[in-house]
Amino acid sequence: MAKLRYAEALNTALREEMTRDPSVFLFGEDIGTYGGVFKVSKGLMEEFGEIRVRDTPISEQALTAMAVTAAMTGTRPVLEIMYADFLPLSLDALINQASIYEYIWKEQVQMPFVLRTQGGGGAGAGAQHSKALDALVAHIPGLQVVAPVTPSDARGLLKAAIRDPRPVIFLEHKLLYNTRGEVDLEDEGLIEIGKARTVTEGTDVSIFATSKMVIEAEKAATLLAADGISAEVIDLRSLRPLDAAAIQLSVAKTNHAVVVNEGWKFCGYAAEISATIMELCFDDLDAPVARVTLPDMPVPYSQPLEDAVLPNAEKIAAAARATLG
Amino acid sequence: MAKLRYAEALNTALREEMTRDPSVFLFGEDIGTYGGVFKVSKGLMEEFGEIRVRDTPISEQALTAMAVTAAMTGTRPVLEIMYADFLPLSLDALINQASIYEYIWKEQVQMPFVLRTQGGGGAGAGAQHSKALDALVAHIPGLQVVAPVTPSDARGLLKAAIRDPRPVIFLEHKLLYNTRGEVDLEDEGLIEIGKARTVTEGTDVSIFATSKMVIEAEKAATLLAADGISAEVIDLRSLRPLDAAAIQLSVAKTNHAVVVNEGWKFCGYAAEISATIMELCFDDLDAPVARVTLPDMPVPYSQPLEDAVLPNAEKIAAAARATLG
Amino acid sequence: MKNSPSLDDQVEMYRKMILVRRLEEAFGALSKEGKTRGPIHRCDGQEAVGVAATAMLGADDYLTSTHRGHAHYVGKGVDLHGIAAEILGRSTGLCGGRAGHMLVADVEKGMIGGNAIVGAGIPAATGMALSNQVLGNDRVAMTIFGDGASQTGIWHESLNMAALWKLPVVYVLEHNEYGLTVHSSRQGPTEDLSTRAAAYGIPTAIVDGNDAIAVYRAVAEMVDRARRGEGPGFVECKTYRWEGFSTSDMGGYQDPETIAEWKKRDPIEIARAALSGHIEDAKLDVVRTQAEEEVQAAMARALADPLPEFEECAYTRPYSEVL
Amino acid sequence: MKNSPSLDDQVEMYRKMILVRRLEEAFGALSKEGKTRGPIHRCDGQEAVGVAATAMLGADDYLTSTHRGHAHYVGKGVDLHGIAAEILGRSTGLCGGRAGHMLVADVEKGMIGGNAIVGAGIPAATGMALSNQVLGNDRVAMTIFGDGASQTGIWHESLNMAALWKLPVVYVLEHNEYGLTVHSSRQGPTEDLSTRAAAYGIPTAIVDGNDAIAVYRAVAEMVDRARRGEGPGFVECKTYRWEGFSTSDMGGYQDPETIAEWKKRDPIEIARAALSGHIEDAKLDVVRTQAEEEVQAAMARALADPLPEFEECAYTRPYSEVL
Ligand SMILES: Cc1ncc(C[n+]2csc(CCOP(=O)(O)OP(=O)(O)O)c2C)c(N)n1
Ligand SMILES: Cc1ncc(C[n+]2csc(CCOP(=O)(O)OP(=O)(O)O)c2C)c(N)n1
Ligand SMILES: [Mg+2]
Ligand SMILES: [Mg+2]
Repeated sequence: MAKLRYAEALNTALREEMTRDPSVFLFGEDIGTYGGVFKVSKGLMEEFGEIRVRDTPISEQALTAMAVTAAMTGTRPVLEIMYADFLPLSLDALINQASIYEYIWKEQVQMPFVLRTQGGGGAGAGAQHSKALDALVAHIPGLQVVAPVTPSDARGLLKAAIRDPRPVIFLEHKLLYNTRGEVDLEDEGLIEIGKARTVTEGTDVSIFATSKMVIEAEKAATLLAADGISAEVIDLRSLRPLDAAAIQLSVAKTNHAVVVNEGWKFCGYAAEISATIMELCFDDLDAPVARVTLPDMPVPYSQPLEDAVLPNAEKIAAAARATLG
Repeated sequence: MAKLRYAEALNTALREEMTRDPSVFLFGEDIGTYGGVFKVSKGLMEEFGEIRVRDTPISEQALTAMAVTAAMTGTRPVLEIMYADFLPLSLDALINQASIYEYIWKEQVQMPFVLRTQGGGGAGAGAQHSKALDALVAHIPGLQVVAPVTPSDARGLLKAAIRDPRPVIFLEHKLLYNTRGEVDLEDEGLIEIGKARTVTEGTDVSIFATSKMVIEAEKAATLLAADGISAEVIDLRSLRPLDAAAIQLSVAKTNHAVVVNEGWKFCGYAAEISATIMELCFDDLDAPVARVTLPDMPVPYSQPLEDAVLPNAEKIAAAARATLG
Repeated sequence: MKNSPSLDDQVEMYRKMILVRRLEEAFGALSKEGKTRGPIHRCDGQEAVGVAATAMLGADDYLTSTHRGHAHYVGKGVDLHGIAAEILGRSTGLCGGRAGHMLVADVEKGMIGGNAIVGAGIPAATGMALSNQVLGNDRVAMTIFGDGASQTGIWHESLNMAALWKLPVVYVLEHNEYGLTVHSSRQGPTEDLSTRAAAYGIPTAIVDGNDAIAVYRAVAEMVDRARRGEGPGFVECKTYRWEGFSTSDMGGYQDPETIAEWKKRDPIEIARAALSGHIEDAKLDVVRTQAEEEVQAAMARALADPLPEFEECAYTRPYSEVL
Repeated sequence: MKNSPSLDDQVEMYRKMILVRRLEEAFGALSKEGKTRGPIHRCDGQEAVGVAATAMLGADDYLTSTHRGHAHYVGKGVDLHGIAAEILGRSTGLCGGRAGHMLVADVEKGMIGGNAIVGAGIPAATGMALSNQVLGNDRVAMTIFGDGASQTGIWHESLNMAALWKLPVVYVLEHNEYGLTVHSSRQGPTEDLSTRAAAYGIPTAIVDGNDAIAVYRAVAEMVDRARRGEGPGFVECKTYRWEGFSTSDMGGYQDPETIAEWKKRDPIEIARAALSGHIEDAKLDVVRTQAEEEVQAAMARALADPLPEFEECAYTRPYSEVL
């Protein structure tokens, strides 16, 4: 099995799908000649040409709208939006266009496009380049939202997303690109959208995490283990649709739940998971579901400030302990 | 006391504040000559001139960004965005600009602007003109979000919003403009942002509702009363900041909660309220908090379809009954 | 003259303009009786733009439209009863009543679709043209939009990319002097809007939007260029909105004299005048009568059609929950 | 010549350009040593634009900037140590380390502010100009932005409104041929971008962006017009980015020969050449040395300053919860 960087795993997935299906094309800012600012599309313009791998002007609003209708008319566009912080510019196309057409037009169209972006803090990139705006896109009916953490999931979910007949918002994290993991390149490796992944099994408390927070949750589980607390870490992986069965099974076992997401708390993604757990597992819960998120404020630039606001293993462990009373 | 239409109450508030403070100005599409498509700014251009009441081109994205910086430099802009469905176009200005400056710039600036808009269904306006996108704006730190239901609250909250040193998103509802209610014009009538309003007291179940859904909740309370169920209806009124104390008090009494919001369910505003209730009132709750929302789909146009998807008194009453077991 | 419509084309445009006019009038009347739902945006007096701009397109070509799309729908060959039934929210409507009049789509006819977000049809057509370029086919995408829509930022992002990448897309501006209630002179600093397209090096033309032949010629040239891979074109059609913005418009801001002046330049009459001398009046009368009957029949049938039941169109994945 | 800078102005611009250049070099070196955080966007070779375009503004006038704002900050009179400390995330930084180098603001100096959302400074300045018009004061707002930013829709929405309402705002385009790694010829179909502003009837000028005097003259004329209530102006300054996009740029897409060509046209040398003959070399050397010392001192002080403690800047209402 090959050991790939997360960025390489994504690059592999793009190459595999572009080779398989000539209707797949990539566009976005700096993705061509330069290969993407995180080098995810490295080498693909050379390989597939300038029509199928296209550098674009800085026009996120139109680009997203164009992905929607290109997808409606025979192609499978993969659009890169450089930072999740720019998703607000994509939102009219997602909410007022992509979200509605299949239903409103009585299933006359489908929109097999993928919007890749990356969010999150920890790189000193400041308030306009460090946000996880998962809730904005997860709120939109008709979209699927995934956020892989391992290189293997990154490849498998990206391939599945490109083949899916419906829109997929594909959330990466700037601090994951250089992480490494095993990827079985012999295997097609598709991963079904809608299924969570159990990272660590445990019996005392369930920690449901997304994106890079899964890594923090794993570290938290180690911290908790030292206290004799057995934490089950679940990578939600598919933010929408949600794997409700996996959530229920886990909480039935542990009776305690912590939700971790790097977005803001109020009306954030963690709120949905918290409410859903309460609805599905009310009788199983021995304590309120805890949320660990970015506090409701901008991400500051300076290292000690940014460190103080980002959710991390210590905060997750503390929340788990508090939940256990 | 005068009996005013909701639209007239808003009009009065605008006139009062513009008279009091010359730095208040209005801009937006069709608000000048025509007086607004819902006639909220009727007569104000004649009264205050074209500099302070300005018809604009169809440019929501720039208009919102301009409101932010105009507010930073000595004026108090009140921007009308015709439909809440267009809020995605305003979102970069709200998330990446308005949300961050006061904090990031170390309190060097404040942004006293108001963005008025109206959302919601029931008028046969179709999938792009019927949404309540409360969650999108309520998610943003640094913004306050209010949604008055009565004419008196409409006037009082709009005046408070205009005087507030920080941004306020002011959510109206297309089916409220023609509703009437008592407004005490002798009184300044300011209403503090952050306080809920108890509509009906009750002891069996708490119904927390927003905007036009408060009216549906009141009707639901009547339906429930016929079954001998005593429902307490609370108008959240201030969606952010939230009146947590009012929520706690009510649930401590009733031990059952239903949240009603006209937006989508998944990652919607109701999810936040549901999660918050569970966190604050875990030991008081005898059943999971129920959510009554728009289903996760576009609002269809045809009457029977639209009727089927919108939350209403019957659905609220059914949820309350289910909660009571 | 190059790119001129044939006599047959002209008769067909004349016929379709009558279809649209009678449809608008029928809905205007129904609306006054309180028998319609939601706002309806009529295009009386502007029919030449939508009908003539689309007359040279094939069903394989794509068209995107606006909230005021009836002439565009009919021009693109969409079934009249399907349109009427959709506007009436009937289950027999083109979209089963889910869409309503602002959002009609008929994929088989390349009409995808109406759009009630001002400006949104512009990147939509541009994206379809991008798709055509990637697939290497010779389809053309067209979008018809208003003067109001020309103030949106997405207009510019779209035109820039279309020009940069030489996309096969034709932009047709239906300049009717109003964006809702605001006159175009209060929405932008210049009278002509196509100068903005010219700033991207896009070829432009300004034509009398009430003259179907003029619209046809100018647009046909741009469509040909686009189909040959020479990139986008832009046609600004000057016209005027006779009726209010929509059936819910309370009026009071349009000058009655200006309306009267424009009514003297009825596009249907102009089209008819161009035909007389070439085709007998009696024949044209038959065309007109048949068109009028077609509208009556479509409306009568649509009005008798059933409303949809929610169960037929509840919807699940990817919508995670329905009711 | 009308609107020419005085000799004093020229010396001051020369001095400020040296401040900026030395600051960029200092941060470039620190970054190589791994002592900076996040990407830093240097403007070596482009200093004339930011410094000269702002030289005729008062502290009451507003300026908005970009992610590449160091020359704009210094031009607008912001304290050098405050800038350096902010870039280093120190509590003594202009924003206490909360903002970082892309978002510096100093309200007293009218610098509000840097902006890392491409294009966002443009409506920002336009909104300030709107505020000036409503208040009836004679302040001018200016925004400096890049060729890449000129592709955003918000550029157009803003310019349209500025022209329509004759807002007192001046648009200064710092055209350095690149938007991140993509050459401007692959971002838009035309070489000049000011033609787009002209399409709104906005007066435009194209100048050598490496010649501070040329920039000053063109911009000063637009500032005067704006202040007189005659509406917006647009100046396109042609320059070039010597360094990569930011300190995290991996390079490989800029042609070394082109860079070398442009380095022969160093704006600092051009400014100095214009002064020689009017002012003794020895005096100019003193100006330079003092500027260099100022940068060294500011950097040394900033590096010794403490990082902020979170408690100093935790924040409550209207942020509903902190930690
Ligand atoms: C983004 C957006 N802003 C505002 C509106 C409200 N609105 C609907 S149509 C319209 C005017 C459009 O003018 P124009 O493009 O000239 O089209 P016309 O109505 O003249 O056909 C406005 C402002 C909207 N639907 N979408
Ligand atoms: C809306 C948005 N899209 C993309 C980016 C990423 N980005 C940052 S700077 C930049 C290039 C900007 O080019 P230009 O305006 O010419 O400024 P320059 O870097 O040349 O000074 C890009 C694409 C961003 N910050 N914001
Ligand atoms: Mg119009
Ligand atoms: Mg540039």
